[in-house]
Amino acid sequence: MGVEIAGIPLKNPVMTASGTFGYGDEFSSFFDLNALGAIIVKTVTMHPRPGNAPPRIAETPGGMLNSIGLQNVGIDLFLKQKLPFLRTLTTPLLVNIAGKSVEEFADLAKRLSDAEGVAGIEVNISCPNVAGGLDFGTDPRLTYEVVRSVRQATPLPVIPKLSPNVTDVTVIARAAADAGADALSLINTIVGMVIDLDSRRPKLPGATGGLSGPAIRPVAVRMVWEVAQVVKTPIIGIGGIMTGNDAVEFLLAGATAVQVGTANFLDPLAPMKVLAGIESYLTLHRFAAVTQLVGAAIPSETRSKSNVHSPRPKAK
Amino acid sequence: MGVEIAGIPLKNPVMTASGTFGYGDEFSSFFDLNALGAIIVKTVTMHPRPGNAPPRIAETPGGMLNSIGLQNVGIDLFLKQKLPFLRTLTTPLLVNIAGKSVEEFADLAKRLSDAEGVAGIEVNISCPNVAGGLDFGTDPRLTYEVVRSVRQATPLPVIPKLSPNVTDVTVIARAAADAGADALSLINTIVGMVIDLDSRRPKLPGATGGLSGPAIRPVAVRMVWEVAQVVKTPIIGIGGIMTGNDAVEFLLAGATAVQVGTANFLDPLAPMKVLAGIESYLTLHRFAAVTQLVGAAIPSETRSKSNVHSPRPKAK
Amino acid sequence: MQQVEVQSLQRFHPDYFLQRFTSESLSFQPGQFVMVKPSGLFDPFLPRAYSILRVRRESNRKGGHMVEIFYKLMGKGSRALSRLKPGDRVDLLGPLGNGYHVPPSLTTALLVAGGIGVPPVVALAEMLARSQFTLRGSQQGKTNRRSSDKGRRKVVAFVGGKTSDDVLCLTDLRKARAKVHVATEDGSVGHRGLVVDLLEAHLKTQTSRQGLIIYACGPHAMLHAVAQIADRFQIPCQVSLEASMACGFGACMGCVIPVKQSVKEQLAARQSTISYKLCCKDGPAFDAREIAW
Amino acid sequence: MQQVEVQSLQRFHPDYFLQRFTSESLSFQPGQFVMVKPSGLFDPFLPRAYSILRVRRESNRKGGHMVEIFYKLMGKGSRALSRLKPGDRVDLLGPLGNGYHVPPSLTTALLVAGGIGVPPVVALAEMLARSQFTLRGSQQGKTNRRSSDKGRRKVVAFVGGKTSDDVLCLTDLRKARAKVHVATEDGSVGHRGLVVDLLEAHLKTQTSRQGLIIYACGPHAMLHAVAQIADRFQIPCQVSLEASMACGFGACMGCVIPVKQSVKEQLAARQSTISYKLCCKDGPAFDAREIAW
Ligand SMILES: Cc1cc2nc3c(=O)[nH]c(=O)nc-3n(C[C@H](O)[C@H](O)[C@H](O)COP(=O)(O)OP(=O)(O)OC[C@H]3O[C@@H](n4cnc5c(N)ncnc54)[C@H](O)[C@@H]3O)c2cc1C
Ligand SMILES: Cc1cc2nc3c(=O)[nH]c(=O)nc-3n(C[C@H](O)[C@H](O)[C@H](O)COP(=O)(O)OP(=O)(O)OC[C@H]3O[C@@H](n4cnc5c(N)ncnc54)[C@H](O)[C@@H]3O)c2cc1C
Ligand SMILES: Cc1cc2nc3c(=O)[nH]c(=O)nc-3n(C[C@H](O)[C@H](O)[C@H](O)COP(=O)(O)O)c2cc1C
Ligand SMILES: Cc1cc2nc3c(=O)[nH]c(=O)nc-3n(C[C@H](O)[C@H](O)[C@H](O)COP(=O)(O)O)c2cc1C
Ligand code: FES
Ligand code: FES
Repeated sequence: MGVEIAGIPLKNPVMTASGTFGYGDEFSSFFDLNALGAIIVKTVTMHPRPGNAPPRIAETPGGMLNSIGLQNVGIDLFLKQKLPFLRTLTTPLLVNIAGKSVEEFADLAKRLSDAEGVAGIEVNISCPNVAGGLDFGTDPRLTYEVVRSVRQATPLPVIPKLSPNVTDVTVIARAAADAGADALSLINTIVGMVIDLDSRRPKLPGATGGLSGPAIRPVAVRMVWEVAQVVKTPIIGIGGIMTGNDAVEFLLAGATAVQVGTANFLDPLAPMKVLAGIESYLTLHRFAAVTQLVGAAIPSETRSKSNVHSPRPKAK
Repeated sequence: MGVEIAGIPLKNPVMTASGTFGYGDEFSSFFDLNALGAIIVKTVTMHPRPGNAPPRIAETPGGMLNSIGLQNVGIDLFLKQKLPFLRTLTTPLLVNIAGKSVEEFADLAKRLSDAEGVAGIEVNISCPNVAGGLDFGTDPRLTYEVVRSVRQATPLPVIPKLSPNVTDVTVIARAAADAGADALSLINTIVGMVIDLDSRRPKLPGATGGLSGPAIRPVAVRMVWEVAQVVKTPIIGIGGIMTGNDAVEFLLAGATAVQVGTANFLDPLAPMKVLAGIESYLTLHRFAAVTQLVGAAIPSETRSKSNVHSPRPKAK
Repeated sequence: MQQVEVQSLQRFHPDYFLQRFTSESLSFQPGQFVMVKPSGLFDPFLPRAYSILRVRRESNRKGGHMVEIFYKLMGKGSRALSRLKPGDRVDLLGPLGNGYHVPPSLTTALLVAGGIGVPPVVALAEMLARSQFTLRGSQQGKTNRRSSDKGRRKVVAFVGGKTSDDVLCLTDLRKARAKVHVATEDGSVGHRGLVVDLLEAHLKTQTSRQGLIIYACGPHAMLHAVAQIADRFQIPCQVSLEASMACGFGACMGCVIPVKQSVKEQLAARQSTISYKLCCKDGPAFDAREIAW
Repeated sequence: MQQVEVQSLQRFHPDYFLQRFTSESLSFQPGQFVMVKPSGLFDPFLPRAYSILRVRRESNRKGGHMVEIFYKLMGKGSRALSRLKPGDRVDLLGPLGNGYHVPPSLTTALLVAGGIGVPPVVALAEMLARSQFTLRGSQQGKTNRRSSDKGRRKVVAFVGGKTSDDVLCLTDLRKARAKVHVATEDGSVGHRGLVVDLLEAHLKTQTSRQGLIIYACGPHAMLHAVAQIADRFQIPCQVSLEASMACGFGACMGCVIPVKQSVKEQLAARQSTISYKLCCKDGPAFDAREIAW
């Protein structure tokens, strides 16, 4: 079940999506975190953020809106309080970062490069729930700039996380790849809204939120498929993965690994069940390695990408 | 329950969405079509189109993908075979058109202006299932050009139907409004994909399809909300409406009327149930008129739009 | 659409289910179908098409009728149905589509069913068993009535499946006075091989083909083979086809079946020579010669 | 998460339901909750939080335990649950969160419940009825034991609702040997008015406040009023709060409750003075003084 992504060898292709797995500690009572392919923690920012006012959650058919607003303890406390536990695991840790400026992204990346136990950096240029959060990820030039500056600031693998709220995701993906991304995570949430019929006001105080869950899966699979055909950079597929079969869909569309997000809320064992489901699929269809699935749905004429990627310097 | 949209007075705000109601005849055995606010027929093109190869339908959580490919009899046969029946109804008929070029859009509009019984034209610049179908609706300049030329070609009300597959729908909406649109329909389907786990190929032969149904409702409501705050043009809300409450959400977000699409497939009586549901909501919450709901969720500071619109020349 | 209730559910080893729904009065042609979905579910989202096996007029505590469908456990839709309990609500729309056409000239119906294709064929056998065989005057001369003066048509059924578990409804067919021939791929019951082989062998023994019509339902490949045999023996053949459906009544245009174009159509179509019919509205029973296999 | 089965469902006029699930052995603190959702449904998509009313150790045919919840029909989630039949499967996660804190110093629990806020308060009354009252040595001196040497705490319950239909579980409370005071807004039973008025009146009659703790659950406005009364009378008060939850165990950060910041926190937070706690993990029972009402 091993895969390599952004030069990081993973036991298996199942990761946890940022913001849906806390800092891992909540889940350690449910299963052995060392069984995961990788852990991605909630976005870390330069300063602590209290997050948005409640309610922050609204249910939608087959999905949910969230407007957490990047609540987090900030990079200082993250390194002091959260990293020590995560470092005890054998599972690679990817730290998801968001900055308010190109420089802040680079500064965050630098701070993490000096820390022990960080295997790579996921660059969140696509959070729809903070003022300006989407700007970087919806403009190819800004995407390029952010990724470039993070790339230059750290020897760690750099994995930009792309926004689905764009006319053409391949343009953004190309910009990120050109800027030196080692892998691409896609997708983040789609901007949506629910209106409360009693108060006749948006359910979420900030009006809109990020849509996640099975409802968005077809959109996410499509974007992975599109991007897989235009860049060689390995892809981490995200969006509505509830079962092993859902994950296999992403692999077939061209993802090398996947992240489980919203499913964690419905069942904290979801990542383990997704992993078991992928294994069953491999057995049932007689595949020797999970890598054989990667991009298998893409016609060979258009399959431009190889899932073997030039290795990057490892985390210290 | 009366509303006026694009200068067309409607008995009520419930229409049928293009491509989900055939040419009306299939539904006439289920209910009295005169009870509808308006009927919108399947997109009509200049020449007959056989449509895409099957399978054309794939199920998704809370929704479906379709890749019909604008199968239709063409404008000649539409006028000859389909219009006569539709003309017998008292319900206004909006004809949805798609052209391959700016000129073809204008030509189609001209042909319809000369026909009797057409109340308005919905301009489909957003079909994701034909080569080039999306181009007009994802580029504000092309949107402007198409809408402008249709506007100049016909005295009928012109209602562009916008695509959700864009970074910023307000940019497209502004372009359409500037070009003289009398109302805006939004949204069309979101591009999505499902991969078959047995064949390991996309379920639909064209790989991608258009996602519709409740899964996309939060995205559609958000786009109506965004557009309602930047243009004065009345909006027709579309996307995942299954019940009266769903329709009310669109009205509160700023739509003056709504269209019922995918719900027709699950229950041919859906439009009637949606209408009854809106009526119940009005009664329960003591509203005298459905127009009182329009945009009620938008804070008054930002409520730039009035739902009373300068009347346009009526259909002959 | 009516909201009906599950009345009963019966499982047949290993993965076949007979499900009954209470319903309003409903009359149907064999080959017609209903769209069915557990009420209120969003995953599966779309209703599924099931051939009407039969409608019973027996009165039960709710009064009225009972619609029966027979299905195989395949994916989400059938699984969701198979988990329902009596009293659970189901959205049901139908009868829909065009069933098998039974012309007055029919004397012997050759039913060919593969696997879960059996329900419409059983429905036809039962209908033929019930209905009297009356010839219209104009056709009387042409028809060579081989069955006795009992006024019934002869029904010969060819039923195939992978194993003995997959040859279904044999009792129903025999009750409907059909002569039943069975084939299984593994030879666990009946002829070892394909059901089309049985059909072909049978046709070779027939001296007259008058009044014979083939009615088939099953996997696409089987139907194609049946159509070729029918063509070879010059026997009318009706096949019941499947397609991915969203609505079942002609609204979505999702369920197209590629058909052969007439010359007139080929001239009219300036852009393409493909032509489609709707499985749900023009079918699901089609004249086999129409299909662009 | 465990997949459990509905064991029984009991409706109380007009819209209240007592539902039992078979479960693995499960021990809980009053105030803790479970996340519950009918298995396999995508609409409602998220599980809902329900206070654990009680866990019965009675053995039934499945053996093991039964978890009971008590809920009001509100929207999608509760409707979906209320439609289940015995044997239907439910995803259940829990017990979750921090329940009410019962310090050894407690002598009299003043329970305040509004409408469907009653389950955790009943659970607490039943727990107090079961448990013996043993004082730790160190606190013995400080505590003024007013109840007799039976080793039980006194429980006084104030239960309010809109009408007599909405004052719930009175029998359960009385069985747990609580003294019960009732208020309804329409006066159809008990005091006409708000339950907080009863609490206030009761407190005015108390000569000593030692060992008294208020435990409250109900609508937000009621809890705020209770907190103000507690503050005025200088009585410790624990409130059980609600928030929109996606996970129930600290992963989504969706269920935040605004809390008052400590001075240290105010200094540390350079950007803002808002501070949140998680309802699911830090609560749902909170010290009322903590909350930024
Ligand atoms: C007119 C008509 C009558 C039918 N009558 C019966 C009947 O009497 N009994 C019965 O068991 N089934 C019948 N079917 C098939 C039925 O509608 C469903 O397709 C079947 O039950 C599988 O659905 P599912 O949700 O369980 O599986 P799904 O999850 O939808 O699919 C399981 C697998 O089957 C494939 N599949 C699904 N639908 C079709 C299709 N229509 N054609 C080909 N492959 C498909 C999928 O691609 C997938 O690989 C009929 C279909 C039609 C169109
Ligand atoms: C820790 C905890 C314990 C709970 N214990 C119980 C219990 O024992 N019994 C019980 O009946 N309910 C309890 N609830 C509430 C329960 O979780 C659901 O919110 C309630 O059943 C309504 O859900 P629904 O799906 O039926 O309605 P929905 O469709 O979700 O909502 C119906 C209406 O209620 C509002 N609403 C939904 N959830 C909340 C919320 N959490 N707070 C405020 N308003 C909300 C919605 O905005 C809507 O107006 C508890 C909640 C929490 C957080
Ligand atoms: C409650 C919640 C919080 C999230 N927080 C973050 C975050 O802090 N940073 C980030 O990059 N993505 C965040 N996401 C997005 C997820 O990581 C993921 O990209 C998205 O939810 C789609 O996957 P899913 O459908 O499996 O949830 C969050 C999603 C949810 C539902
Ligand atoms: C099967 C199908 C066919 C459609 N065909 C058309 C079409 O021909 N022209 C068009 O403008 N929109 C078409 N649409 C889009 C719908 O009109 C509508 O915009 C979309 O489905 C979202 O609404 P819904 O979620 O209520 O279905 C089609 C949608 C479906 C599902
Ligand atoms: S299933 Fe919709 S047209 Fe046939
Ligand atoms: S409900 Fe998810 S953190 Fe509390």
